[in-house]
Amino acid sequence: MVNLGIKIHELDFKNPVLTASGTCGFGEEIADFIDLSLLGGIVVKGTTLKHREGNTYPRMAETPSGMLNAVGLQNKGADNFIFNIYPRIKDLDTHIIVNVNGSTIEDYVALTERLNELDKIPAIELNISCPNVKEGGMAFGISCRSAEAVVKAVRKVYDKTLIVKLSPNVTNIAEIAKAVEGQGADSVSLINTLLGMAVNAETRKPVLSTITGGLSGPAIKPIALRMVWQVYNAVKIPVIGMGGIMNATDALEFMISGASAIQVGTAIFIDPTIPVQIIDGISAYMERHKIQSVNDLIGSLQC
Amino acid sequence: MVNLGIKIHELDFKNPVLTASGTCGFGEEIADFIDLSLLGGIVVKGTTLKHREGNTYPRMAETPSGMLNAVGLQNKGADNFIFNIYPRIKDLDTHIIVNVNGSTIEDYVALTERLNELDKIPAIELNISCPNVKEGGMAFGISCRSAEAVVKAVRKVYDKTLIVKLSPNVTNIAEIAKAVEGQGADSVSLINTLLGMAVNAETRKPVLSTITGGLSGPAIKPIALRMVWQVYNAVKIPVIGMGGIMNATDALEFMISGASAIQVGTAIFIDPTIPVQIIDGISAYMERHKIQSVNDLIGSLQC
Amino acid sequence: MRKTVIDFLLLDNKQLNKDNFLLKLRSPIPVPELFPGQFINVLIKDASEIFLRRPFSILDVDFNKQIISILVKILGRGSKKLTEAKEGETINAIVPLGKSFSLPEKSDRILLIGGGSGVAPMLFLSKICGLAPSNVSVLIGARSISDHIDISAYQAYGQFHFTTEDGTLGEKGFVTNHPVFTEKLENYNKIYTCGPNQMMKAIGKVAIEKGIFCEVSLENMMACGFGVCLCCVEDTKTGHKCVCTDGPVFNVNDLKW
Amino acid sequence: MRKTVIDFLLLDNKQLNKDNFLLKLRSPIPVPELFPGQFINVLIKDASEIFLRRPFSILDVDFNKQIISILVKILGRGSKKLTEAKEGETINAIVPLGKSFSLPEKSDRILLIGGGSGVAPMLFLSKICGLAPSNVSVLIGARSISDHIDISAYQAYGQFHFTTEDGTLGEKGFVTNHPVFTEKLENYNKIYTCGPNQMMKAIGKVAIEKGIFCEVSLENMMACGFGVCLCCVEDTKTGHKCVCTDGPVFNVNDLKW
Ligand SMILES: Cc1cc2nc3c(=O)[nH]c(=O)nc-3n(C[C@H](O)[C@H](O)[C@H](O)COP(=O)(O)OP(=O)(O)OC[C@H]3O[C@@H](n4cnc5c(N)ncnc54)[C@H](O)[C@@H]3O)c2cc1C
Ligand SMILES: Cc1cc2nc3c(=O)[nH]c(=O)nc-3n(C[C@H](O)[C@H](O)[C@H](O)COP(=O)(O)OP(=O)(O)OC[C@H]3O[C@@H](n4cnc5c(N)ncnc54)[C@H](O)[C@@H]3O)c2cc1C
Ligand SMILES: Cc1cc2nc3c(=O)[nH]c(=O)nc-3n(C[C@H](O)[C@H](O)[C@H](O)COP(=O)(O)O)c2cc1C
Ligand SMILES: Cc1cc2nc3c(=O)[nH]c(=O)nc-3n(C[C@H](O)[C@H](O)[C@H](O)COP(=O)(O)O)c2cc1C
Ligand code: FES
Ligand code: FES
Repeated sequence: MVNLGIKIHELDFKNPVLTASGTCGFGEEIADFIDLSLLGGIVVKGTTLKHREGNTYPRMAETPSGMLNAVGLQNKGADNFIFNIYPRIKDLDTHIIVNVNGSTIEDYVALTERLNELDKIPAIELNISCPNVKEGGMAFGISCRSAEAVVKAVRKVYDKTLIVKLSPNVTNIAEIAKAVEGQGADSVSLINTLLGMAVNAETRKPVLSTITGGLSGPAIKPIALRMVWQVYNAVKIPVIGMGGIMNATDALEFMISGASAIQVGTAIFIDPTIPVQIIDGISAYMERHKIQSVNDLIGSLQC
Repeated sequence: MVNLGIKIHELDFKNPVLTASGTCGFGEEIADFIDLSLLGGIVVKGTTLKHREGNTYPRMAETPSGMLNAVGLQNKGADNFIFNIYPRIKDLDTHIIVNVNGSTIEDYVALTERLNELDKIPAIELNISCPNVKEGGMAFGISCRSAEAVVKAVRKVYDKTLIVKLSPNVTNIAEIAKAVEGQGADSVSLINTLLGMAVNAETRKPVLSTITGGLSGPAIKPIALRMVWQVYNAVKIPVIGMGGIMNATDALEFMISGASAIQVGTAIFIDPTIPVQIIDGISAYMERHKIQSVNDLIGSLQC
Repeated sequence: MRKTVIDFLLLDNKQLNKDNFLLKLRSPIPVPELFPGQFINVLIKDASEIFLRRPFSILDVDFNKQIISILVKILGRGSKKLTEAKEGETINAIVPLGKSFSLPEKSDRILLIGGGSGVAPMLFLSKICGLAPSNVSVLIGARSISDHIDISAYQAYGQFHFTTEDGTLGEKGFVTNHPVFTEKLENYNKIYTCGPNQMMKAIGKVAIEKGIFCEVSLENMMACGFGVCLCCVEDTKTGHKCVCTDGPVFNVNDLKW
Repeated sequence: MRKTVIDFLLLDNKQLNKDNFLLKLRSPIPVPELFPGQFINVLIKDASEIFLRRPFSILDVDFNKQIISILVKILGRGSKKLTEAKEGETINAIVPLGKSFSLPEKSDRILLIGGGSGVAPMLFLSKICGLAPSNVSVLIGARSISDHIDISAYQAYGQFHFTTEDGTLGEKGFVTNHPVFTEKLENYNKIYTCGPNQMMKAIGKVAIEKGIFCEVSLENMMACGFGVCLCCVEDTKTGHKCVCTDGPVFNVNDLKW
């Protein structure tokens, strides 16, 4: 039996496979397909302090080996999460991580304070990289200074595991990672979607209501892998990798490049059983290669 | 008959379809497949002052809807171009544009000075965005200050059409475009490849000898489109768009988003007749939509 | 039943006319109870430019033989590729998805209006609604007779009426020009419709005006089909609703039409 | 002739053993003169994870019937997909590509060594070299008898020898363990080889030592196949050379082996 357990900061995960925010709802939506307790963790849909309707339809465009989305953080807000959702999912035998969003630093802090009180939420993922909102979101994640400011403020009020989700839409992602590490982030996760666009040549109109949207799926995997490797080489805190992971081989590539854990996003839309297939595939790979602990894979790239 | 002619600065092109640097050699390599005089222009392989061997094999990795390359500007240098190649291609009935590269500003300037003397080279494309060289290349293209410096120096010695090729590996490509416009660039072309990486999970080694390489092909089209649109809205000089164009519809999407001309790159590897198919496809589209001049398409996005 | 990813066997792929194909998919496991308006989300394999699944309404179900039928109209690359699948191939699909039309009550007199590929759930509904055929009218619109599919297998379940834009079958014009709609609407207390949004909006407007119960099955671009991506929203009177889970069937009164 | 993108008709797709298939492609236009070592670059259509073409050596040509044959060994996704193509399908390929082996002179005694799918150009060369069969030896290596392909169509062109790693056909071991190579190499003044690089390197080393003329056809990852991408380089004594245009055939003396 191989050992799949990994650690992010002080938090033990039964395996390195998590589902990515915005792609698995609150977990419940995919419970028909898989036994959620098999997962290393579930990062729930991006949450804001107040209810958000998100952007106007159309919010989606298919692209070569990927898709653009412009959901814009539609969610029912903190109260709904805390009073309606949390009681239903808190006892799932897997880590529930909340993806925290805000338009201002005060928003991030206020939401974090409320989540800090929930016993069964052992970690938050601070999303400073959403490309689909007019205020906040990615704006915080594309400069060291603003990233530092929001992480610093949130760190003050949060004593559990703080993961910061980075934007790939930057010149130097390693610098941003180092900046948030410097403010006490326990881990960084990357990448969020790349800013992209789709046009309908027949109507000469943008496909998305917001003109631009976030690109995800296999198309972005080479970029995500490169960024994980750059960030792994720049920081000491664990890196959570994602971007186009469709199968165990993809997941292994991320771990070999330096990811301590990985998240499965868009792949869930194609087949919600993929996260469990990946867990099995990593086990099979380790057995084949006689690797005892998945930790031995992390950053094992020979170059 | 529709009118396909466009203008970049003071240079008239018979149509907006060019071949991209590094993907069509010096034109001659694809002359078996197509009548080169049908093309709007040919941007020849990245050239440096001195001969370069380029990077070690392997230099290529296939990725979902795309590929990574790490050629590293292999070329035989300025003398070879001027004395061996130029005489052979100078009388082709299409614009020959040289893609100019250097490790230092002095390199760029010295090469440009030599090209300035060639009658039949009406334009150069200043490549400040090659991700596959250790010195120079992309380093110049990822900050406004260095981009300005190289464009300023080259502008001084070049009096024909100066196109600057931008890197997509930046936080704000519109800013860089504005910076080079400010230094007298006559046009910007974008995007060069996105920095990516491929890993062989079985051997736990990078696929490329250089670990990272440049991502091209349809996978990057949504990002390229978005950048073309952002730059078109930021500068007054004409924009030349590229990145994943595989057919006329893709080309039209770029023109509608603001490109005055487009370049076909990786698609040539799949089928070297694609540039000509695109020219025909644009004509057919214009006839169908009763558009007289291709100029009416440029930036015609309705949002 | 639980939503499940199933590898179906393609039992039969029959071309009905130029653009429409009838696909019969056999499930290796018992098929769930399925109702009109629900759909399956099909993986289009080995297609170089297709990444996401494609949704298709359920046309019919044979519980004993574990067969689900769908009607596929060629619209673009994905539907084209699917119609090229050969018998014996595996078709991977997620089932069951979405909320169905509400089933009529015994006393109802219903008008089912299908346009284009929207006929599938209408035919299914005519078959399982349990009403006397005299209380079920099915109005089907198409561009031309060559776009119409053979509905003889459903003929016994109701009274069928046709329109074509070129007049080659039934009344000339749109479904909203047909006498059952323009003159005899008071014969029905419920309207169910599926087809192009424009057609459904025209129908919905009249239904709202006349106060007739009306359910529509919305067209939409979906990424997941099971409620996780939030891409498929319709802006309803109570905010953004997911067409794939809160719909695709909505009562017109809930929409901002 | 000019390099051309051609839509071939797949006339025949025959499985030779577990992993090897013989594909016959008919050209709608006259096929060019083609020589052993040259290759075609095949578009693998409708495969979701394949973007670039795949190169395959020419096994044989029928100029009258305009047919090019290739031998395809299943290695990964692209080759697998290609072997699944059905007769009557269109196969798009670019042809002719690369430089061929140099043809032997009348007085030559040649040894052709093929490993794995590298047998294709060796069989082609045996057929068209124009030498007396007694002056042509063909040594073919494979893992096991089940990996060997039937070479009877070429038997008349030379003397055939086999090795298998498990000894199930011919000598047990690698081609470099076979007596024609270990003991009788002086019988030949030219060696031609195509197969895994490791095999060719072992052969090349001996050829260089013994001063025997030796040409090898290099394995390589190609993006374009016609000399524009510069991805396929081999680091030769005179610098980086493109395997697709300067090769795939090289004289071992030019390589840094
Ligand atoms: C709930 C639901 C049930 C459906 N039931 C059926 C059915 O029973 N039979 C049937 O033939 N089709 C049905 N459809 C439509 C079907 O899903 C689309 O025709 C199919 O996805 C098109 O895929 P494609 O790859 O062929 O088209 P693409 O190449 O992706 O697109 C071609 C063109 O069609 C448009 N388009 C694509 N999908 C949709 C869509 N879902 N709604 C509106 N426009 C679209 C695109 O914008 C594009 O202009 C249903 C759709 C939904 C949402
Ligand atoms: C000039 C030339 C002639 C060839 N002639 C033949 C032939 O006659 N018959 C034949 O069966 N094959 C031939 N090949 C090899 C053939 O091109 C590959 O087997 C094929 O491209 C593999 O594609 P795939 O999609 O199946 O493999 P992939 O799924 O792309 O790769 C599977 C594995 O094979 C490796 N691989 C892929 N392509 C190559 C390659 N070109 N060289 C070395 N390793 C590779 C990959 O790294 C990977 O590990 C030739 C190659 C070249 C360069
Ligand atoms: C429809 C959709 C919604 C998303 N919503 C969120 C979100 O709310 N918060 C967040 O941090 N990331 C969100 N993401 C980004 C993903 O979590 C992930 O970072 C990205 O999609 C790249 O991974 P992938 O290619 O595996 O999907 C969303 C992605 C998609 C496709
Ligand atoms: C193999 C290869 C070599 C390239 N060489 C150059 C080069 O020498 N100079 C340059 O400016 N761009 C070079 N490029 C970038 C292309 O010109 C183009 O900007 C990029 O590939 C995006 O367009 P595409 O997706 O259509 O290929 C190269 C691209 C490839 C794939
Ligand atoms: S399609 Fe994903 S939520 Fe409806
Ligand atoms: S494969 Fe492109 S140059 Fe050889």
